[in-house]
Amino acid sequence: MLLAEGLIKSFPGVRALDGATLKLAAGSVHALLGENGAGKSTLVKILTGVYRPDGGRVLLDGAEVHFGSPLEALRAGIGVVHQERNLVPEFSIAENIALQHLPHRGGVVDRTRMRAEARRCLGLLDLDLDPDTRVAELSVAQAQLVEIAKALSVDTRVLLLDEPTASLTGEEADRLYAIVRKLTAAGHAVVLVSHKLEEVFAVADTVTVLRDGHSVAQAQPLSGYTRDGIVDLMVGRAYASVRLADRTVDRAAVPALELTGVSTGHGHRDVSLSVARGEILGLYGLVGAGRTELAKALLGLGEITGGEVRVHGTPVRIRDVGQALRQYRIGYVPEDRKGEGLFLEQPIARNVGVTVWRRLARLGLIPDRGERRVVDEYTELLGIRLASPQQLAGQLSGGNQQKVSLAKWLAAECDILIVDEPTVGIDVRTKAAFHELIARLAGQGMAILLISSDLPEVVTLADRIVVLGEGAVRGELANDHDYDAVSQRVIRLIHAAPAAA
Amino acid sequence: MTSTIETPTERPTATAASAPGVRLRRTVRSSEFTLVAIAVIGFVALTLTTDGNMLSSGTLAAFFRFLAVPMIIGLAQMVVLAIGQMNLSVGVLTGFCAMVAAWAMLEAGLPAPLAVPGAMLLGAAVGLGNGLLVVFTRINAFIVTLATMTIIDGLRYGVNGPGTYQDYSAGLQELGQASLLGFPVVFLLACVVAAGVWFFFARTVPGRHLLASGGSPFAARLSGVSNDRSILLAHTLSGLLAGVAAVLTLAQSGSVNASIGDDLLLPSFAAPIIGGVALAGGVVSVLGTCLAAFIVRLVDVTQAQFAINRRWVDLIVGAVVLGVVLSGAIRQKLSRRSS
Amino acid sequence: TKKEEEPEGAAGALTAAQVKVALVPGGAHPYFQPWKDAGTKAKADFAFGDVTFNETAGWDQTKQNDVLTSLAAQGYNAFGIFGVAPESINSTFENLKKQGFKVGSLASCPAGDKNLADFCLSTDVQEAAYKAAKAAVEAMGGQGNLVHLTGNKVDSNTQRRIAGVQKAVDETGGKVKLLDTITDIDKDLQTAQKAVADLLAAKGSQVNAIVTTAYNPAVAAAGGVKQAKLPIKVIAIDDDPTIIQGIKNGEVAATVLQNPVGQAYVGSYALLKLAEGCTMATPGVIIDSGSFVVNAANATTYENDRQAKTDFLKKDFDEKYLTCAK
Amino acid sequence: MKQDDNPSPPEAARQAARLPLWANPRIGLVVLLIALIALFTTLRPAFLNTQLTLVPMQSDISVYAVVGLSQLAVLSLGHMNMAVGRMAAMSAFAAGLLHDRLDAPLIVCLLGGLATGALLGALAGLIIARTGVNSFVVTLALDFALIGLVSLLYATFTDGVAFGGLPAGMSALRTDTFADYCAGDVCGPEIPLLAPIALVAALGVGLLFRWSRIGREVLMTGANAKAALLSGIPVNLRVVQAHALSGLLAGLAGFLLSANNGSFSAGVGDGFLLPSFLAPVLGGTLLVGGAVSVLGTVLGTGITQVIYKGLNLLQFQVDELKLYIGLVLLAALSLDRLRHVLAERRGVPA
Ligand SMILES: Nc1ncnc2c1ncn2[C@@H]1O[C@H](COP(=O)(O)OP(=O)(O)OP(=O)(O)O)[C@@H](O)[C@H]1O
Ligand SMILES: Nc1ncnc2c1ncn2[C@@H]1O[C@H](COP(=O)(O)OP(=O)(O)OP(=O)(O)O)[C@@H](O)[C@H]1O
Ligand SMILES: [Mg+2]
Ligand SMILES: [Mg+2]
Repeated sequence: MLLAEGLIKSFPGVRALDGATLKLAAGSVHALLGENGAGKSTLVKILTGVYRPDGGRVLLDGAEVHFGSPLEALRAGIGVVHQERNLVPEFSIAENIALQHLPHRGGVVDRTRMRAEARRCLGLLDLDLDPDTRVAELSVAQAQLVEIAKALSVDTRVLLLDEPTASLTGEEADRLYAIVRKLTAAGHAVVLVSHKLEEVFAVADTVTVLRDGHSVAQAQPLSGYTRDGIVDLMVGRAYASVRLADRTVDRAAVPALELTGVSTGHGHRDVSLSVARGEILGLYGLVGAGRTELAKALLGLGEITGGEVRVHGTPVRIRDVGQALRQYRIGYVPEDRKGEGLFLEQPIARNVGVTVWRRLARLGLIPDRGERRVVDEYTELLGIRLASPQQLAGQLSGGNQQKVSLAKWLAAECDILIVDEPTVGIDVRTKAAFHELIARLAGQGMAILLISSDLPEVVTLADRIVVLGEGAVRGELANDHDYDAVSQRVIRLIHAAPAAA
Repeated sequence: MTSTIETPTERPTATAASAPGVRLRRTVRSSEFTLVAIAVIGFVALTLTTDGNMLSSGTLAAFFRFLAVPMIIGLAQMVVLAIGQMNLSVGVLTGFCAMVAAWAMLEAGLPAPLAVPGAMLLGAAVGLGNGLLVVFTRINAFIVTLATMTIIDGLRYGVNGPGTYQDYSAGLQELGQASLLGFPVVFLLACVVAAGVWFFFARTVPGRHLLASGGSPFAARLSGVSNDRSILLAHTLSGLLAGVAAVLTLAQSGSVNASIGDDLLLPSFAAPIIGGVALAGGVVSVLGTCLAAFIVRLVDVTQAQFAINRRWVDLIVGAVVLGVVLSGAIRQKLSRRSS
Repeated sequence: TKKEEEPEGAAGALTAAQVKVALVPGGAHPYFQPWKDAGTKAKADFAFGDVTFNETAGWDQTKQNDVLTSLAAQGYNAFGIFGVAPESINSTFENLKKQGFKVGSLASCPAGDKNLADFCLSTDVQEAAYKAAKAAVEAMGGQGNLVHLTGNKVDSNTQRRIAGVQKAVDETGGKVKLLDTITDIDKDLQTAQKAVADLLAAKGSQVNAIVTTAYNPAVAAAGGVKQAKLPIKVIAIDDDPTIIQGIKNGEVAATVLQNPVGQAYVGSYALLKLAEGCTMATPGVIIDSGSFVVNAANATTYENDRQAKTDFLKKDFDEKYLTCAK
Repeated sequence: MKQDDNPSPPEAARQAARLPLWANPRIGLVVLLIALIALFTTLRPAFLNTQLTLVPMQSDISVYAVVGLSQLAVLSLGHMNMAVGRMAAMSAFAAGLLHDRLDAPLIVCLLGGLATGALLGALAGLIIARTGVNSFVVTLALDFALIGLVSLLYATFTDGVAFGGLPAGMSALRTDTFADYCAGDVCGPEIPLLAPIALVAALGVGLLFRWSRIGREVLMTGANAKAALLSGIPVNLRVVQAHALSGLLAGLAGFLLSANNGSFSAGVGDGFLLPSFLAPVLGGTLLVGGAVSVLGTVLGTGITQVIYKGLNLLQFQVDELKLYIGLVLLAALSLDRLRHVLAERRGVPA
């Protein structure tokens, strides 16, 4: 039905697509896979008229098409959910959903029809949201769902989903995939970009794998592959998943970070947990459980209203991130890497160097050489793929961006690290590399508080798991790395009534 | 405009119970509400302290007559702020349109019914020119309009040098002095225009598209909205409103010269900004803008009533705005704490 | 070590044909428009090299300085200047004179009591304001309430005008009360109109006369009073066509004229003489170029008085102010 | 658009080889500057007159470069300072008052003026940091308040509008060039005494944003305030500091202009606002924050002053003058834009 052939697209300094081919058949779910930076999103954007290709052609039902704008792609029946959030925050849900084809009478918006349309689309996803709510008031997951509803609002023959489930819970994702199946049953074609291979295997029929901008597997039936086979294709060589080295944690020592009965201005009550040196504590919870807010409160960005925080046994009162970093050596890798973790418009060197300037500075001035040494050291340590340290951080692919966001804290020589959702939207290989890295850091004696909504990740990495729900600790359990057993217990904790005590 | 225009007809039952309370609280906290309160309190206070002189027909008429232009010029700035840009040329453009219209009536012998739409068209055309420059050069609108402001300033002076035009159209000037239901006609016209601008942003497709472009350009583009078209539209509309302001000036003042518009640049920003319009774009408030113009006018009149040194007035206006800024921040903090 | 100052003014005497006069107002303003023709006439009458009129200073002292040096670079060597900032214009005069140029301060004198230009030929603004206020007092029948509308408060000339009006009011011994002095409304017409409308709204019934000592307030007061149909006497300034028309129509009681023609014409003449080698008898002397009250009675004939004053000024320069070798 | 970053040597070499000369924004400005000078010199040879054109132009460039730097200091944050002119006026007032009442020497007056400017800037910064309200609004309101305050202060402390005298040595700043100072037979170049002051300011600001921690942290705050906060940068303090620097430089500009005009008066700074934006923007500093170009700002000032001077020499009337200034500016900006687009198309970051 849709055929894209030999697509080429260059950005300043990067060739994002280099002869990529995508072939879609009606009635199937087509997985588009690849590592971070392989060019998946770029391909999606070309197909939806956001970018114009430098070379290659796109055929729709055999006829060549050129999309000058997203609207033209839409008119041709191609709908999309982009990887980035693309809603107008000040508009209502209804208006966002209908924005691409506002119902109107003589130029005047027909608000009744608009709301009805929105309700229909929200209904498709079983979403009970008021269409008049402003999008700015929604949680990340809700906004993501609204965006999917928006894509469903147009009668598209081809629907492109670029990592639609990155911020969804399993349940919400299941609802989405139910609809995807309904669509394909009705003869639509769906393209699914995802790093969650379990989902891909559960939903997709065929697969295209991109590597360095070109297709290494073209529209193959997915049933022909194993998980490892796909990963090998993405990575370009036989890929052996690493076993993380065993660590022993000295529990007798004073915990590096300890919270006792902490409550915060954000509604946390009586949170107690502790992380020892060399230990990874997994902090698990559903989206919105309040883990991020807890971490931010620890760093002085939120109010701690009760309880006690101890760092290496000393009670502390942290005012701001600067103090946390310099006085207590606590680092925080935020979940929202584009908004909070990185300076997208600044060179990589500055992104990495920002935390060490104070240490490097002589008479308030920073010697270039010293900075370069630190930057080189950590970009190498983390294997960040970059053209030059002067490249803008925003030009890196997602995974490499996340590494830069982490490098900053390693360079700062923290001994307590809080990592918030480190691998959202990150490909398998990089994810494994990340896991290895985190484990290694812990092995070197760092205390790590790992916030993650990715249960397999928590089970792989953590020594102990604390489950948080609605601002309170639901329970704590030791992790024996047996996924099935541990996940059962975690889920039970989550669905248990809030601890009575 | 921000939240108050939404009048949802029905809501899911789950939220319906708390809706009126929430809405009331939201209304009370909105910046429009604060402005209404300030405007009413200020007006009443001024009436009381001047022994009711404020309510005499002459004073009221003067009050509203000179409110018309600041209102419109505030809106002219607001429409470009809606897309996160600025138009530094609104003031001189108003003067230029006024001078050209006066020239057309006096020296080219055009009748007022032709000169008036001519002035508005001229404004729109110059605005469109600003928009085209912004779109084609991709230079920041602040800088583009800074340059066009200089150009238009030259043109404005070129019409009649430093001389003053007078007696251009008896009909127009009568209109400027006329009253309807106790309100000056120019003010009522300004209100009609304001209502039109409100309708445009609240209800029409291009208006909504324009706001979407302002709120998040990339999202708008992905939804098939042409940001370039929004930019052109916003600047054209801004120019058109400057043209309207020029016509109102011609009508109410009876004489114009090349200095017309010099007093408008700062008020054009003050009104929408005090009125709660975000400089980042995507949010407009017609009511807030008009109320802010009203409040600034109150300050003017207070000054005249009590013969306060103008310099004190500047000081006070500056301090009041800083006060509003601070109180807004405090209000936000309070509301965040209470929720 | 600092280099010795070279002896200045060594430019020596020029012939008339070598003298190029630049008339530089502070910015564009109707008041200065007669300078153009007066300058041209002076050039024809006295046969000097060239005359130019440049109003691009834009009421900004830095820009005016820039304009002046640009003109000097273009070969102009005698300057009749209306300084934008009376408080710092002496520095500009000093700069120009150090380079051997002849400088006359026209239509305004530097603030303070020092004038570093060769001469200052200007309306005595305090005197003019005084005359205007007297005319107002007369128009309102010797008693009542007066309001004064004027320009930029932070301008020493405005301060002088305020003093002039105050003096006239003081002389009435309390019969006339100065109700209000409104400053800073000369920047643009609309501000002036708004201020007048608000004034009339607030105190229209109490005000008997308005004296204006700046252009935009004058136009606005004439129009505003007419629109409000109040029996207020307006004393305007200058003889812009709109104002003379107002006098003829009876909307304006009187206006106080200054003598821009005389300033430019006689000023050019004096500059020429200085360039030809004459010197000022008293360097930096301040000369009143005259001010005239015009009302309905002399609205058609005032030009004669002014011409007479101009002739008289020229004669005074020849006889009193200039010392010429020959 | 980055502040003159020197990539490491091998990369620098590689990039330089790839980079066409015209793609460098600074070179583009230099070329434009030379072209304008050549144009005006051809039209009016008097453009190269040392005493009447070049020396005064250097003084003006000195003043307005500092004005531009003052705005640049907050543009680094993505903020604006609408009160540059009035901060300058307040500084000039403080300097004048010190001289008038305490008979303070030149250097004390200068320091007093700078301190006043810095304090006002810090005040603006503090309000912005505390309330989170847009800098445009805060500084605009501050400007209004200061307009009133300046004239009220002058009315109180002087006979209306200006201080009578100048501290000793200040006139020399206006009138003298280094050519007036000789050691034996060797005299200095025809450069006004103001110029080195502006040069020091420019070098200082350049050093600050390029190499100092504070300056870089200000830039990082401008690039992404949230990320800066989460990287341990004291964001509020940096905002205050950048605004204080802006105020300080405005104060310096006020002082230089007072020296240039010959008095401390209420009118100082009236015409600062527009040039303050023009120079940095012409020089390639964006209004969004995170990157500044000091050299570009100085070049931008040079270009605007050359345009003014050239058009003045051509003796246009008011209306034509304004028309042409606007048009030349638009043309210059568009040319730069064109260069940028071409460079982008060739795949080199411009
Ligand atoms: N606007 C842009 N400017 C410059 N480079 C870009 C731009 N967009 C993408 N790139 C680069 O193009 C390459 C492909 O990016 P793309 O976003 O398509 O990868 P992806 O496969 O979607 O990765 P991810 O899984 O991380 O989303 C990357 O190297 C990226 O840095
Ligand atoms: N149901 C909801 N409705 C509205 N806002 C929500 C909801 N859930 C969470 N939020 C908001 O979304 C943000 C993310 O929640 P928070 O950071 O507290 O949770 P978290 O446990 O860190 O979630 P995550 O799993 O995404 O890290 C917060 O600002 C919170 O106020
Ligand atoms: Mg992607
Ligand atoms: Mg979170």
